[in-house]
Amino acid sequence: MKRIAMMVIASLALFAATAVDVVAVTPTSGDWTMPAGNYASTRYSRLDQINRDNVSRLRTEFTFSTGVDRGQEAAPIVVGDTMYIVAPFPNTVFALDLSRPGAPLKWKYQPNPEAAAQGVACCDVVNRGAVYWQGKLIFNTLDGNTVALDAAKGRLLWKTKLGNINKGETITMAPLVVKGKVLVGNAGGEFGVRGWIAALDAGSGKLAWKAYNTGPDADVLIGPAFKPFYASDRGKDLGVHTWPPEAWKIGGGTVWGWISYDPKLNLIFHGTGNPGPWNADQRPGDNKWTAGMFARDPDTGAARWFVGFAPHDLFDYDAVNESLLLDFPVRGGGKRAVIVRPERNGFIYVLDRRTGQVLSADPFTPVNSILRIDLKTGRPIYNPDKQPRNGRVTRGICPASPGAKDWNPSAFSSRTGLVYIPHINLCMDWLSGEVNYIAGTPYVGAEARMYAAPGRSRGELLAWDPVHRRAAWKVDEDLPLWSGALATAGDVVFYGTMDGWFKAVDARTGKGLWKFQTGSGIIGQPVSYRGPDGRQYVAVLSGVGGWAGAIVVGKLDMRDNTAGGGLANAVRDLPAKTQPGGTLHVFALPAH
Amino acid sequence: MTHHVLAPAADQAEAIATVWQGLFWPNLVIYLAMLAALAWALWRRRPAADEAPGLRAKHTHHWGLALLGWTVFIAATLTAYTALSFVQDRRLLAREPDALRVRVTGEQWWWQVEYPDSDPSRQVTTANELHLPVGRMARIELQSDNVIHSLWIPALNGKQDLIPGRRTEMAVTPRATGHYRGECAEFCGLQHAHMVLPVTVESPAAFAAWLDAQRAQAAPPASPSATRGKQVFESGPCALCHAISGTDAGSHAGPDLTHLASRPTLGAGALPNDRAHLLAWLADPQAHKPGTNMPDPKLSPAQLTDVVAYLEGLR
Amino acid sequence: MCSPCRRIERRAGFALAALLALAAVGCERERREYASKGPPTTPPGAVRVGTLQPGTPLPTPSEPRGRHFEGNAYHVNQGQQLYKWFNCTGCHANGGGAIGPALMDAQWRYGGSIEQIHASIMQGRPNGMPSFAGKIPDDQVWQIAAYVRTMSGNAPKYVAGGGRQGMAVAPPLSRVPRLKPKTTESSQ
Amino acid sequence: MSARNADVEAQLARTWSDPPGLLGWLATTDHKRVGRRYLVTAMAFFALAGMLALAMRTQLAVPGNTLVGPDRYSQLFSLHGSAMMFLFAVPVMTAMGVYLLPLMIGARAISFPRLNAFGYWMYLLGGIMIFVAFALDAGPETGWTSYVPLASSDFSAGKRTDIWSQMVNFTEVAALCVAAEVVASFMVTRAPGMRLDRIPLFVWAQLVTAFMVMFAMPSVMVASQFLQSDRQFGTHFFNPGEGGDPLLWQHLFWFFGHPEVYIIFIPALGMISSIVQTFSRRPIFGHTAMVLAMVSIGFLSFGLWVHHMFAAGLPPLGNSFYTAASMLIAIPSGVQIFCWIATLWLGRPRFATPLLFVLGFFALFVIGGLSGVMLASVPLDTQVHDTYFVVAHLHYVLIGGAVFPLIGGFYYWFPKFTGRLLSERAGKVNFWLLFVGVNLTFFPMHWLGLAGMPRRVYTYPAGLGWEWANLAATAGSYIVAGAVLLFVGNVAWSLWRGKAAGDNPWDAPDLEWATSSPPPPWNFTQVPVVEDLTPLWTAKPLQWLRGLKSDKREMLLTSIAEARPQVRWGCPDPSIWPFFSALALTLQFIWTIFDPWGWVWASIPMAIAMTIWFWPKKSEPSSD
Repeated sequence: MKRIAMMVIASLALFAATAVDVVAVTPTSGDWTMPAGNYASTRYSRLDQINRDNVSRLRTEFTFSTGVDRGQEAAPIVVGDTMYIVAPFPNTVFALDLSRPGAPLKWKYQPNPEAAAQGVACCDVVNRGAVYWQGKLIFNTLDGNTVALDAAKGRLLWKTKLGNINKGETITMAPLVVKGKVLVGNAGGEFGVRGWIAALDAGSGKLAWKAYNTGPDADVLIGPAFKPFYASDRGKDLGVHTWPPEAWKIGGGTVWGWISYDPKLNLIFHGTGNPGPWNADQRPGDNKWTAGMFARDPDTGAARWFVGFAPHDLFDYDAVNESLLLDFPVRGGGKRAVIVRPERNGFIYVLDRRTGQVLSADPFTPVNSILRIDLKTGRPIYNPDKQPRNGRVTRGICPASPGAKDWNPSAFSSRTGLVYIPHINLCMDWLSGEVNYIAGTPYVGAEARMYAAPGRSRGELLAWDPVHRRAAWKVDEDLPLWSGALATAGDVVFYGTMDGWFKAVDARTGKGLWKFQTGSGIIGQPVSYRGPDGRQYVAVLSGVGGWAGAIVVGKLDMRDNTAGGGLANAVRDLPAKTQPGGTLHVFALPAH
Repeated sequence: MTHHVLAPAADQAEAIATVWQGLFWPNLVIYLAMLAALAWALWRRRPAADEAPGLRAKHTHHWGLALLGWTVFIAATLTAYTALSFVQDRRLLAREPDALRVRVTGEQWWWQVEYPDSDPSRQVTTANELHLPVGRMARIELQSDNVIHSLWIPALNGKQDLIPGRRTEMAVTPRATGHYRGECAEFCGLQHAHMVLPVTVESPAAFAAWLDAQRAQAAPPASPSATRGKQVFESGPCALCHAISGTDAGSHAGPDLTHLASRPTLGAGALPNDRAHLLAWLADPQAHKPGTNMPDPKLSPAQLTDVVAYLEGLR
Repeated sequence: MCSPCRRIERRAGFALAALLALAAVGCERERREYASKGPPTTPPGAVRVGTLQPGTPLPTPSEPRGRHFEGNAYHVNQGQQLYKWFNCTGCHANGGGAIGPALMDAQWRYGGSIEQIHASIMQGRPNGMPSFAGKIPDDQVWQIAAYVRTMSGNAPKYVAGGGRQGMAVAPPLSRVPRLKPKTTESSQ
Repeated sequence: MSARNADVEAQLARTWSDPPGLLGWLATTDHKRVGRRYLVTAMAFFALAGMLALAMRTQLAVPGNTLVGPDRYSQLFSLHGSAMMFLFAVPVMTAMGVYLLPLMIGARAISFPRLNAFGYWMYLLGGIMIFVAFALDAGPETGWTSYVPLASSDFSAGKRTDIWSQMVNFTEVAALCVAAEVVASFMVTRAPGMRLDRIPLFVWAQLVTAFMVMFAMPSVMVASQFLQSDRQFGTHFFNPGEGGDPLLWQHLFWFFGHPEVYIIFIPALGMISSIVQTFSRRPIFGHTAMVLAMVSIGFLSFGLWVHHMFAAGLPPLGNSFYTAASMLIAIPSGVQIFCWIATLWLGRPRFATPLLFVLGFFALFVIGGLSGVMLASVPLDTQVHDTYFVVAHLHYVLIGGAVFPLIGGFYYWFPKFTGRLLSERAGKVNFWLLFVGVNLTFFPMHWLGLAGMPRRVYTYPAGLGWEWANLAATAGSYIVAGAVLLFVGNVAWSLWRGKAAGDNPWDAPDLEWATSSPPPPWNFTQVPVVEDLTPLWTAKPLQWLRGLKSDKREMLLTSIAEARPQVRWGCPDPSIWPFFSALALTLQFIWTIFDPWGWVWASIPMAIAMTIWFWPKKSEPSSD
C-alpha cells in the first residue's frame, strides 16, 4: 500500500525534476575519473544502454581478486581502456586492460606502507579509491602518503608524506584534483589527531597550501575573505577559544570524506570530522571548526564560509559526508546554487552554496538526539534527555554514532530529481568518561552499545526529493547499507548490501529490477563506464569490512557488547551472512 | 595551616560554630544537672520515717509531676535545638548568583581542581591545591567516577560527599585570608589518609594573578639538565599518567603537573614540596605513600636529577 | 567416648585440615602487594612466540613472576585499572576486540601465556600493537598481562574481578568460561 | 525453701539431662548451657576485637608511624568494627536474654530450644570464619559499613568483601533465631499470674529488642546479598552506570545500622533497671513510663537512619526532617534516666559493684547521648561526620550505654550463672580502671574530631597539634585493656575460689533468684505463681503450682495477657541435628562465596539435616 502512495508522489516529482540540473558537466566520454563521478559528487552516469527494461538481463563480464580480504571501500576508476582499483592495506594499485577479454592485469604498483599503520586505523584498513588527472593516477596510502603514478605504465612520479602514524594519523580518503591541485585530508579523529586539508601540486607533489581545522585563524587559513553566514562562526581565533586550553591541538576535525568543487564559484566544499575525544564533557565549548563544513578557495585554501552541523558534538557525528552541488528552482523564477547534504546527524541539509546559509534541514531517519535545526542560527538544538550524564548510561540515542548515513556516498539523478541515499537506522546506549591522551593510542573516552532503531529495518535506500523536502520512495534492507549508490541515465539505481547482494532498482519507483550475489558484503562504490567496445559496464568492489564489517574481518568476540566500537552489537548476525572477500565484479548486458 | 571547626574563617563554618555553641553549653548544663541530681539522689540523708506508706505515696506523686516537667523541658530544649539547626542550615544552602565556580573531582587518592570559565580556553585545571578569593562565595561542584570521597575543609564549611553517578555541591564564602587544610573524610581505600587539599584564601587581586599564572603554559626547561629531564618525561613512563600543558603529555590518570613547583605538597599531602622530597618521591613512591597508584618509574640516578631539575622549573 | 562422637571428631579434624590447606592458598591470592612486587624478573628473551621448534622441542620455562602476578587478585585488579588508563579499551574494547584482536577468545597470534602477553605488550607487534617497553614499568605490564589472562578465563580461580561499574559490557570475568589459548594465524 | 522432695528432683534430673560427652555438649538444648556458651564466645570476640583496637591505637600513638601499613590497618579497623558490632555487642545482649529470660518469667526452658542451639552454632561459625579470614590476610577492608563502590569488585579485589558480607548473614541468622525465641517465650511461657503489668523491665527490654531485630536484620541481609550479587554475577544494584545507586547501599545498611545500635542499647536498659531496682531496694519508679519509653525508642529508632548520610547531598528538607526525628529519640532516654534517678532517690542505694557500673553508665552514656543530639543537627553533622568526634560519640554511647551495664550485669548475675560471687574489691578496682581508661581514651577524641582529624586514617602528619590527643588515647586504650584483663582475672579467680552465693545473694526481687545458683536444667521444680511486679519482695511467701510431670520434658504454657495456665507443652529433646544443620548452612554460605552453585548443591545436606531436626516426636497429647 505504501508503495502505491509513493508512486503518486514520484510522478509529481517528474515535473519539478526537469528544472533541477547538475552544475558541473559530467564528462561526456564513458570514463569515470573520480570516485564521486564528477565535481558535483552526484555519482550520475549519462550512459543509458542499461535501462529499466533490460537491466534484468545483466550478467558478469569479468571479475578480479585484489588478494586482500579487508573492507573494499574504493571506487574503480576507468580512463579509456584501463580500469584502476586501489585495494585496502597494503594499498596495491591494479591497472586492468579493458580492451582484452577478461581484462587482464596491465601493471600493479605496491606502495609498501608501514605495517604499524594498521594499529591506528580506527575503522578497518580501508582506502576509498584513486583519482585520474591528466595522465596521472593519484591515491593515498594508509600510512599517510600521497602517491602519483604514470597512468600508462604505473611508474612512480612522486610520493609525498603527509601523516605521522605515531600521532595516530592515517589517510583513507580518495584525493580530488582541482585546477592542478591534489586535495588530501587526514584521518584519526579517534586518536586525538588535529585535522587538516592540504593541496599538493599535481605535477611535483609539493605542498601548495595546508589548512588546519582547529587552532588559530592563521592555521585555519581564515582571513578577510571569510564571511560565515551565522554570527556564532564570526570571531577571532575561534579555533582556540572554543576549546579548553591546548585541547585544540588534539581536537580532531579530520578530513577523511568527500570534497566537491564548483568551477563557477571557484570554491571547494569539504567537511570536518568529529572533535576528539568523544567524551564531550572533556572539551567544553563549540570546539570550532569540527563537525562542520568549509567552503574554500582551491588556489589558496582561504576559507570563504563555514557551517557547523554538530557544534560541541556529543556522539561522534563526523560531518565528512558528500556535498551534492545542485541548482534549484526558486520561487519567483531563476535558479539558486545549493548544496544538498545527507548529514550524519540525521538531517538532510540544503545550503546556499554562495553564502553557507542553511535553507532547510529535515530528518530522513528517526532522530531524537537533536530536536530540530534552528534555521536562524543554523545550529542543532540538542535534546536534553539524550545528553550524556555524569557517569550514567544514556539510553536510546538515535541516530547512533555512525549517524543516519556514514561516509558511503549517495547519488542524484537530474532525470528524476531525486537523491538516492543508502543509509542506516541504528540507535545506541552511550556512557562517556574521562580518557587519557597518550599519543598514538585511541583517545575516545566513551563506550557505546548500538542496536537497530525500534520499528525500523537496519538499512534503507531512500529516494529523497530535495525540492519538496520529502521522501519519494524507500527500499527497506535487513542489514545496514554501507555501499555507495550509482544513478544512471537509464533510470536505474545500483547499490550493494552488507550480505553481498548487488542490486538495481527502478530510479522512479524503487522496484527491484535485478540483483546478483557477489559472495561478500559490499561497502564499495559502484561506477558505470563505456568500455572500448562501446558497451555500458557497471563495476563494483565487493569485500565486507569498514567499521560495521570489523565483526567479520576482525573475528570479534560478541560476548563483549562494546566490541568494534559498539557497532558490532548491531550486526551480530553479520558473520553468519557474509565472509571476508576482496573481488571486483563488472557487469554488462550480453553482447549480441 | 589552621583546620579547627571552632576557628571558622568563612560564613558557613561560622554558622556551624554558632550551632555548636548553641548546643554545647546547654548540653553541658543539662549534663551537670543530671550528675548533680544523681549525686543528690545517692547521698541525701534518709530520715527513718521515710518508710511510712503515706509518705511513699506523696513522694511518688511529687516525682510523677517532676517526670512530666522533665519530659516537657527536654521536648522544649530539643525543639529549640532543631529550630536553631534549621535556621543555620538555611544559611549553608544560600547561593549567590555571581559565585565563583570551581569543580573538584575526587580521584584515588588525590584531588583534581578545575576553574571552569564561560570562555573554555581560559579554563584552569590544577591538582591538590585550591585557591579562593576572600569575601566572594565559591560554589564547589563535587564529582567522582571511582569511589565515594568527602571534601572537608573544617575552617570553611562542613563536608560534602563526592558520589559516583551524582553531582553534589557546597558553597564557601571565606572571610579571612590564610592557608587552610582540606582533606578527604570518607574512607576511600589504601591512601585515604594522604588525600589532603591545601586551601589558600587570598585577596581577589592575588587570586586573579594566581589564576592567570595557572593559565600560562608550562615554563620551558631553563638548564640543559632540565631539557634532558623534559625529554625523559615525555618519552618515559611519566607521560602515560601525567599532563603538562605545552608538551605532548596529556594523560589525566595522575595529577596535572603543569605548575607542580608552585604547589604546597607532593602526593596530596604525603610530602612537603621541595627538591629533596621530590627526589625521594620519584625514587620510591611506595615508601612515602604505600599503595599509591604511582609506580616506581625505575629512572637511573642521572635521569632522576634531570627530571627533578625540569619539574622544579614548572612554577 | 561413644562411637558417633569419634566419627564426629574425625570429621571435624578432617574439615579443619582442609580449611588450613585452603587457607595457605588464600593468603597468597589476597595479599595487597603494593610495596615489594614478587620474585625478581628473569633475563628477558626467554619467551618463545612461535610454537614450532627444530629437533625435539625444549620445554618453555614458565616465568615465576607470571605465576605470581596471575595468582594475585590485587595485581589483576590493578591491571584492570591500568588497561583502562592506558587506552587498551580503544583497540581491544573490553575483550571483544575492535582495531586490535579479541582477547576473550582462544585465538592468540603471538601466544596466550602470560609471558607471551607480557612480551607482546613490551615488544609491540608489527601489525599495529604499540611497543610499551620503557613506557610502562615492568610490574605494571605484568599486572595488565594478568588482567588480560582473566578475560579468557585463564587466571587461577577466585582471582578474576566480578561485576563492573559503568556500562554493562561483558559478563563478569569470574564467570567467563576458561578458553585454553591456541596459537593460531588469523587472516593477516 | 520451697517444698521440694528429693525423688521428684532425681526424676527431673534424669529427664532433663543431656547425653554425656561431646555428643551431649553439641546436642544440648538447655538455654543455660547455650546461653553460657554465647556469653563466653561473645566475650572472646570482645577480647579479640579489643586487641585489634590496641593495634590501631598503637599505630596512631605517634604521627607518621610505620608499625602497621595501610592495608593491614584497613583490615584492623574494618574487623574491629565488624567484630564489635556483629560478633560481640548484639550476641552478648541476646545471650543474656537467652540465659535469663526463661528464669525471669518462671519457665522451665526457652521456647524453640533447638533453634536456640542452631542460632548459637551459626554465630560461632560465622565469627570463626571472619577471624580465620583475617589471619589469612583476607579480612574485611572496607570498614564495618563497607560503602559501595569501594566495596564493589572494581575497588575491592578478591574475596575479602564477599567473606565480610557472608559473615553478616551468619550473625543475622543467629540474631533472628534468638528474636523468635524471645518473642515466643514472652508471649506464652510466662509463669502463671505474671500479667502484662507484672513483667520485669529486663524482659520487656528483650521483647522490644527482639521485635527490632526482626525488622532491622533483614535489611542488611538483603543489602549484603545485593552486594554479593553485584560482585559475583554483575547485577547493577549499586552501579550508577546502569541505573543503580551507591546510596541504595547506605539506605539499606543504615535502616539496619541505627536500629542495630538500639538493639545493643535496649537490653542494657533492662539490665540497668534490674540492677537499680535491686540495689536501691525499691521497685523501679514509673514502671509503665519505662516500658512505654523502651517501646517508643524501639519504634523511633527506625525513623532516623538518614542522619548517617547528612553529607551525601540528599535534599535539605528531608535532612531537616531527620534532624527532628533524631532529636525526638532523646526524649524517651531522658525519661528513663529520670526514672532511674528517681528510683535511687526514693530507695536506699547500696554501692555494690553492679550499681557502680550503672553509675558509670550515667556518667558516660549521657555524654554520648548529648553529643548524639549535637550530631543530629545537619549543619553540625557536616562538620563532625566521619571524624574522631563521631568515634568518640559512638564509643561513649556503646561502651557507656552497653558495655558498662553489661559488666554490671555480669557482676550482678555471675552468682546465678556459677553459684559463686565475684570479688567486690576487684570489682571496684575494675570499675575505676575501666572508667578512667574509657574517658582517657575517648574524651580527647571529641577535640581531635573538632581539630580536623578524619576517621579511618592509618596515620597522620606531625605538626597539626594532634599528637598529644592521640598519645593520650593510646595510653587510655592500654588502661582499658588492663581493666578487661582484671575482669577476666576476677572471673577466673572467682570461679575457682569465689564466695558461695546461695539462691539470692543480693536479695533481688525477680524470679530468677527464686531457684538455686546455678539453676538446675529444669529451672523450677514446681511452677512459681506470680502475684506482684517484684515477686520475691512481697510479704506473702511465693506460691508454687504442682502438676507438671517429672518423667517427661514438660512446661506450662499460659495465656498472653493474664498468663492463666492453659496447656502443658512437651519440650523438644536434645538433638545433634541443629548442630549439623548449622554445619550444612555454613558449608553453603562459604561455598557460595566461591561458587554460586553452592546455593544449589549445599542445600541438599541442609535439607536432610533440617528434616531430621524437625521430625515430629511421638508424644501423647497432654491430658489436663
